[in-house]
Amino acid sequence: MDVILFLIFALIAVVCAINVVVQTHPISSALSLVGVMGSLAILYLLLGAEFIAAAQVIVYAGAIMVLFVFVIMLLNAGAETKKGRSYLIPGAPLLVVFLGLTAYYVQRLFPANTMVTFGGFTKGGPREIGEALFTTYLLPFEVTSVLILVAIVGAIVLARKEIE
Amino acid sequence: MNLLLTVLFLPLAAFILALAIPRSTEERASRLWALVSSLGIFVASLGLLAYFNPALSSEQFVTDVPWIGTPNIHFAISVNGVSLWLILLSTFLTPICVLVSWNAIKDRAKEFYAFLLLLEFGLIGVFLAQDLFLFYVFWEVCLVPMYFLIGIWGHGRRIYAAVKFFLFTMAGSVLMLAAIIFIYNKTATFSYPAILSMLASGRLVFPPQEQLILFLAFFVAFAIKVPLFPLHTWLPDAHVEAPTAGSIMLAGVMLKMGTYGLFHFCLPLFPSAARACAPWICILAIIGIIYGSLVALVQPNMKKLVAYTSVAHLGFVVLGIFTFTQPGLDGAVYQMLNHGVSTGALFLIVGILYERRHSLEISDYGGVATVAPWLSTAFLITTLASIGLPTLNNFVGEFLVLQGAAIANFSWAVWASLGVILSACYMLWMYQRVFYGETAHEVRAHVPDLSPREWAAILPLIVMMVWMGIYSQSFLAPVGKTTALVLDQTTKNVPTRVQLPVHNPSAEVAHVR
Amino acid sequence: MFVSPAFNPQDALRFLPEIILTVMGTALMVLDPVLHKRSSYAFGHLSILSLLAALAASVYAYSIGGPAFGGMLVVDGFATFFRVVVIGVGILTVLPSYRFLSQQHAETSEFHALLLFSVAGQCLMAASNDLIMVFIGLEISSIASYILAGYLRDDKRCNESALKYFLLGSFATGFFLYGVAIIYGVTGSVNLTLVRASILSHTPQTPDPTFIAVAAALMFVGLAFKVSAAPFQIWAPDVYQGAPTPVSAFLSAGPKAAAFAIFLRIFVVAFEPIGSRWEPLVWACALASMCIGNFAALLQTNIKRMLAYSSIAHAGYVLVALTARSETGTAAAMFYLASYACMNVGAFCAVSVLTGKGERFQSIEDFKGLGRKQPFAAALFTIFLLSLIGVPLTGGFFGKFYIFKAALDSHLVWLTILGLLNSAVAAYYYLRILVMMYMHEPGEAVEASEPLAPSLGLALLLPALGTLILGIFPTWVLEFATKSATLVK
Amino acid sequence: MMTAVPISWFLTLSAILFALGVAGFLFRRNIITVFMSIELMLNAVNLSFVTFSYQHKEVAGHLFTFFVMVVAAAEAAVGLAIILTVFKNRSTLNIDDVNSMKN
Amino acid sequence: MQLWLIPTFPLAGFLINGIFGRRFSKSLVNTVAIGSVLLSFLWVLKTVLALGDLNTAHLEHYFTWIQSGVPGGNHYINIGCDFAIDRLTVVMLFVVTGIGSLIHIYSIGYMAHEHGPNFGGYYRFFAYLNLFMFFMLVLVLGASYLLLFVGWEGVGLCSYLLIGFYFDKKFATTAGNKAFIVNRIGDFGFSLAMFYIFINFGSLDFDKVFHQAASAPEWVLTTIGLLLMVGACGKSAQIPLYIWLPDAMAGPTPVSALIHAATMVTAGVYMTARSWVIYTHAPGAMDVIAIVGIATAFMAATIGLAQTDIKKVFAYSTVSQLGYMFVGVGSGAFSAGVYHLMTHAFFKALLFLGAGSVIHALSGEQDMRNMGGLRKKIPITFWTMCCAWVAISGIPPFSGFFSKDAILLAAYQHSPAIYWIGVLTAGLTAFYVSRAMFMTFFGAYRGKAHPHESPAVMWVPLAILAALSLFGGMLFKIPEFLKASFPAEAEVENPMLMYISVAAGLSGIAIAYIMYLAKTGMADSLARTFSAPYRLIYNKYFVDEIYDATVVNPILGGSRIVLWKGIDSGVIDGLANGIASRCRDVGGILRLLQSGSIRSYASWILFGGVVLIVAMGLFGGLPR
Repeated sequence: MDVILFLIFALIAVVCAINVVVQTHPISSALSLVGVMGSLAILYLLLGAEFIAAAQVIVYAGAIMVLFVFVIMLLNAGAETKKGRSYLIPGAPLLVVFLGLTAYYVQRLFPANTMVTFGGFTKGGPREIGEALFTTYLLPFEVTSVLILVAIVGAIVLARKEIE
Repeated sequence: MNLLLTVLFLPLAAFILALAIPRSTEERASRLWALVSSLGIFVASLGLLAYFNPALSSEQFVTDVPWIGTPNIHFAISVNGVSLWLILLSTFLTPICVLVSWNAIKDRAKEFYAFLLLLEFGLIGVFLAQDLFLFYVFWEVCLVPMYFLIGIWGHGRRIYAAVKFFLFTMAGSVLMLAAIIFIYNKTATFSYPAILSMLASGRLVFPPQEQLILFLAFFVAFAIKVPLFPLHTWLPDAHVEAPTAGSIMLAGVMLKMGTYGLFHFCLPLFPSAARACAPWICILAIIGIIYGSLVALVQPNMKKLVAYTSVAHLGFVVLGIFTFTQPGLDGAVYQMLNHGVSTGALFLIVGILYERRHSLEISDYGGVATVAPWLSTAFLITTLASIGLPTLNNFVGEFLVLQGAAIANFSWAVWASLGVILSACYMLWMYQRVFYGETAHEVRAHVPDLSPREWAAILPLIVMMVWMGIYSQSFLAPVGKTTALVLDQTTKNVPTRVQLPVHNPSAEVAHVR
Repeated sequence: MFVSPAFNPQDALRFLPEIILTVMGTALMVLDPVLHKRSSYAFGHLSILSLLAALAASVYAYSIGGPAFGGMLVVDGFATFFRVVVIGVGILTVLPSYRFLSQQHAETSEFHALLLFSVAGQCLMAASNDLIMVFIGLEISSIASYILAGYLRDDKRCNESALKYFLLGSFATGFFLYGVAIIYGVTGSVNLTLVRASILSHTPQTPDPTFIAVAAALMFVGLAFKVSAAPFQIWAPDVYQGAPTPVSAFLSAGPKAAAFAIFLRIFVVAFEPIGSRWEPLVWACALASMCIGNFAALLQTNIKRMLAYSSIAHAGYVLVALTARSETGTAAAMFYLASYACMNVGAFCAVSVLTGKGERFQSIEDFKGLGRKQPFAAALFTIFLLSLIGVPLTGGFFGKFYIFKAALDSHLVWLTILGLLNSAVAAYYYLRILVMMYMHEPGEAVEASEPLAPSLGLALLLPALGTLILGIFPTWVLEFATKSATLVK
Repeated sequence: MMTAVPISWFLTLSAILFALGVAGFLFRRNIITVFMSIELMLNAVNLSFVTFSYQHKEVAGHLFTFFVMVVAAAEAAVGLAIILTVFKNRSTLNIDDVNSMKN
Repeated sequence: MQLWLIPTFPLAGFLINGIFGRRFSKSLVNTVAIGSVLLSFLWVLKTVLALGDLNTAHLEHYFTWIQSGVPGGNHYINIGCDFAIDRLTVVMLFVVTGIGSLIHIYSIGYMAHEHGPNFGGYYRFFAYLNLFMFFMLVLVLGASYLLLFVGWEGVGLCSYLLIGFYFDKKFATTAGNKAFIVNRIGDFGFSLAMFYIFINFGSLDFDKVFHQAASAPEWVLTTIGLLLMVGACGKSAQIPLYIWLPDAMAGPTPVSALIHAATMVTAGVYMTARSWVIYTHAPGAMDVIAIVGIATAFMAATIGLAQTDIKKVFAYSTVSQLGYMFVGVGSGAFSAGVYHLMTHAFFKALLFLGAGSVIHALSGEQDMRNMGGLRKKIPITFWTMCCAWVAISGIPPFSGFFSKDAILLAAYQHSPAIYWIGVLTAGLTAFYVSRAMFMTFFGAYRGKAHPHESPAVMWVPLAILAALSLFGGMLFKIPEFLKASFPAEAEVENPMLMYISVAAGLSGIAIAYIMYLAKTGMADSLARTFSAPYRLIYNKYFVDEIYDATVVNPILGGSRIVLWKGIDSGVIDGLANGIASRCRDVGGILRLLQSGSIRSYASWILFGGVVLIVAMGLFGGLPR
């Protein structure tokens, strides 16, 4: 059951991710990315990360991707033109090596006896997360606000109208 | 008030004050200040001479102030019988440099004289430093003012020459820095006397291979500075392009940084490596003597010619040092001083000629003796000193060096003596072409005889040439003590023997008891 | 007030510099509508004041040092050292930006606010002992830096610089994060002390060092990117060239110092047990950085670009200290970064003397005759350049000396020799600037240059003094660095 | 335990997604798509974090994921603003056109 | 005894004239110059008279000149400024100061018209002459090899200065250079000899060296002797280093007389005689000296046969006569060598001064083909020169006869071959001197200038020298005087040998008479008949050309093309610049990484990352 669930959504995620890469039109990529994120949210649930799954859908697939789509629309970005050189030749072999290595390490270091079952971990709910956030992770949490502030200021500075 | 510190820091103070001279009064005020202050420094350094005890071989006026805690660096300075003279040489030549630049330097005079004083500071520091780190500091400090002196006030290809000068020296000195650090890591001190006493007591031993590498690191830095064949090519360029004062200081004192380093550091620190390498170094020195002379022979440019003669003369110094004999070392030291005086004078007069005729090409001259007899006479005396005529200074040095070489290996003396023949060839040939012959119109029109200021610059040098040539005792007495000490160290500090295989000097090192 | 078990009031005091900077940054923007009409310099003054306050707070925090927020932060000598350095860099960035911003007619309040935030992020990095804090601090600093790099939004080069910095920075951060994830996966912790303990433990759970090594490699990508070490240096020339000059100054020193701080913490604390694995790698990166930086700089004509390459090379020198894997090495890296901050920021400030409106004059040729027209600026620039070359009596020399001493201590003979030879190569391109300034007649740029503004003069003088003090009387700083090099493990 | 999924599968998926993100960065020319590829990489990392969190049976990984999301959001805001300014100045979104500074 | 005063007088003269001479009148210059030399002559006289028989050397120490090391230590060098006087020195002192004084006086007349293109030629000339006297006296008085070397080099310097006296003339300065440099080559040997002496004997003082020399191994002494001989060859113009002396005639004639005939060039002989202890224990070296001497004597004499420049004839004659002296010392007849040294000083100085008088009379003409018949026009010169003529030709009882005979006698004992060549040379000598006399003073006048007799200041010294040439040999029996100084020489009387050499001289004169006075066309037709040998000797065996082609030009060209342009600029600088430009090339390649494209940058980052992962993960680190 879990295996089937995993396989389905993993497949969706991978296919969508491939689509992100192969589509020439940014809007298609954006929508595929949303697909990836959605599938990941399901997998998060499988891993017992309820809160993160929700945040994934709301923050990531929702807010952030909307922003992307919005900008794509705003700039009226079309399909990209095929000019300049392709980085397939240096990039692809490197990627294959990278992937191969990572997969090899994963297989070697995480033997099949560690299994994930749905419900095997249940502490990923909002309550536990919240508790952690306001105790152990208080400082990062507070500091994150600065990060957001910076982002806001930055967006304002950069997107402001021309200087008179 | 510590006399040594005074001598060392007076130039720095003078440098700072020179910088403070207001721009409006620039030229006159700054050159006057430079003259007054450099004369003052000279007088102060004479005090050093007065209070120096020539009967002692040890370092004198020892001043040791902790400078940096970790690593343990001290501001340790002192004087020995050799550095004493080199300091005096620096302080003696600086006022002369000021005098010779009097009218030649109009542009940015303030900076010029300031750099000259800074250079003096660095040079004195190099000869005084008794802390390896401090030595390196002064070593590099000298580089900067000279770089500017060449680069700003030099002639046509000055920039190339200045950069070449800087990079050649830098490339060598970084190796020395590495070696210094290595020694520190081994001994936990930069104090040179402390290291020497460790060596003497056997608490510190450089194993053969290590000693050889360290020696080479020091040696390359010094050899570039000397400059020893085949690392000499920066020198002709630097000399040709440098302003007169720069050439005088460069040839007169800066080159001695290298030979002093060889003498004062390389020998006592790495005696067995030095001895093992000595034959090769002597061969290089002899090649330098002959090679420098031969190349000087065919130079069409006066300064370049004199520069190549420096290669040859410094070859004698290096040869003398690596003979490991008392006369050789004495002669080498004496030759350092001689070269400072006589080559300084050569550059001075070439500079005077340049100031008049605006050319350094030998072919642009001819018949100067007719219009400027005293100038010619002065140059003749200098020339004769430079080719080692007895009764003038170089003879004494060359004699001792060659005698030392002959003791060490007679064939060295044979080959090196060839340089003495060649020196006559190139110097007299140049003298003939510049001063003799029909007087060209341009020369007649533009080359007056010496002015009183120029006399003031050149007369002390000539007096020194004669004095040093006739009564060498007044100079050699303190030198002998120090050289004897160094010689002693090179025989005593040899717990392990470095042996070089005959065929390949850099290959493996055998350890032989 | 909500009191968590991980919090006590003293933690807040240890966190004071960041608080001050954040609050003041926010205040600047709040004050913008009020102050903007009167004097745009007011923001500069304010930001300097807040930086000074933060400086004081850092010193104070050191006096009550210790871990804070449950080990998230560690306020020790090391952290304080880097806090002081990055705040110092901040001050030295504010000074030249007075004139720069008015010259370019740019807004001042946001600039200073972003600068303060960025410095706050760097302070956080310096003090953090937990990969979460490292990450967040890094991001605060980076995001603010991205914006600062593109601050002149109408300037094409500026945009490009910001875009490159941003995209590549995020890309590299991705690798870093992946590394963090793996660390978390194999050790179950992101606290550096715990990571180290886990690696050192001898239980069945002891992670496979190979996997730690892979994580270290991935994190190395992100960190090396930030410190612009080879082979991840490639963004630096473009970004430094395009960014506004004071920002270039800031980027080349502040984030770099902070990134090195965490670099050191991570590699010397957490990954120290597998040091023999990463040492050759850092060795190679150090050498590559020195070589790439120095050799590529030889041919540059744009001075900012050249300084960028030089900063790559200097990152290489610091990596040499890291390679030494010793406390001396750490101290040497600290000292070097302090003197590097002085001389490099100073050099960029000197560049901004000349660039003019729209940053027109950036060529090395433009410095022709500066020594004649602006002797003071040229003299100070000379000090920076000599320090960058590594001439004694400057901080640069002593730093280099100390680094190579540490390297030789650890028997890195070849690295030392190659590094020193590299510094001889480097002398060439620094000398070229000296040649231009002193050995040529003034050109168009110098003739057009304005007299030195007092703030800019100060911006040159302070780092020059710093460079000289570090070169002549390094004892105090050195002793502090040596004392602080013992990191919490 | 037929239904259980080996943890390495999740990690492999994460690696694949990360690699695809990198591939997107390398092979796409549109700046926005490139940016999205970065988001893909972050997502991949997040999956790893959550997976490891499961393995360790604790929430630290979740927290990290949470912060990554926040950062991603902030980056998105700033990044898109930067892209906007680039577009305003150059009227192009082709990443290869943004190469006025080189060598 | 204040020996130091002897050289100091001329030195003072040099300094006074050299520094202030420009403002002096000519008479003041004369007073200073000649006064100083005369004072020194008088002081020599006083000293000699005061010192008595001088069977042992009288030594004076003034100050330490060079000192290295500690007394008794290894390689302790202590060179004092010591003067010593013994009988040999006395002879030299008298020759130097006596003839020096005469020539100084003569120069007043000869240089009277000197104003020339050069600044203050007059006072400069006298200053140089005085300086020469100083160095020559140091050479003679010095009590160690090094001090001798001081004078040795110093006289070389003065020779250089005086040869190049007319320094606007290129040939003159070139000749000066040549003299100095060739002398330097000789000094090369001399200095090596000194080093070798020091190594073996630990000192350079004559007394110490000679004290030990007798017990030294022969090969050491032979080496030293040969090296010293190289020095002597340079100074005394022996094969192969004689080439400078003929060129040295570019100087004013009094210089030729003083330096290049009477005093300086004989320094080699003096030095060899001084080192007799070494040589007597190194017979091999002696043989070499004798052979070199006789070869030089003969070769120079043949060259002298064909020269037309009057001074050149006498110059080659000098070379030849110096060869004789070498034969003398090389045969172990040191006193004979010194004897000939003295008589040669008389008659050769006279010949030169006479030639100078001729040249003076003809306003500078030196080519004998433009002379002739001058015996009527300048009779005093003619008659005084006749005295030298008979002296050099070895006609008894004039001075040359005694010394030459003594040498030939010794040579015969040493090796009859040398004797026979010596006799032949004597004939040649008589021939070419006669030839010069006939061409100059007999026949019809062939020149254009109007000859006039020289003033009294010139002919009075001529007359004195003439007297010395005639009777000096009889008056000053040097071998007797020096008997104590040198090892006992076998007293051999062989009248036959004497007759042969006298006959050779007479026949030389006779042949010259036939060829140049009786049958005037004969010389030319002989030259045509034997054109190849004639050209060979006329062109001095092409020795200068050979040296140029084999030594000078290869060195110059090699230095310029191979060393300077090749090694210095090409290899070393090329290497340095090559490294620099390779660095720049590397920089250029590295720059290419910076394509400006974000995606390429990302590729590099990926590349770096993958390499790192591979390296760290797979291999556990790079090899150290």
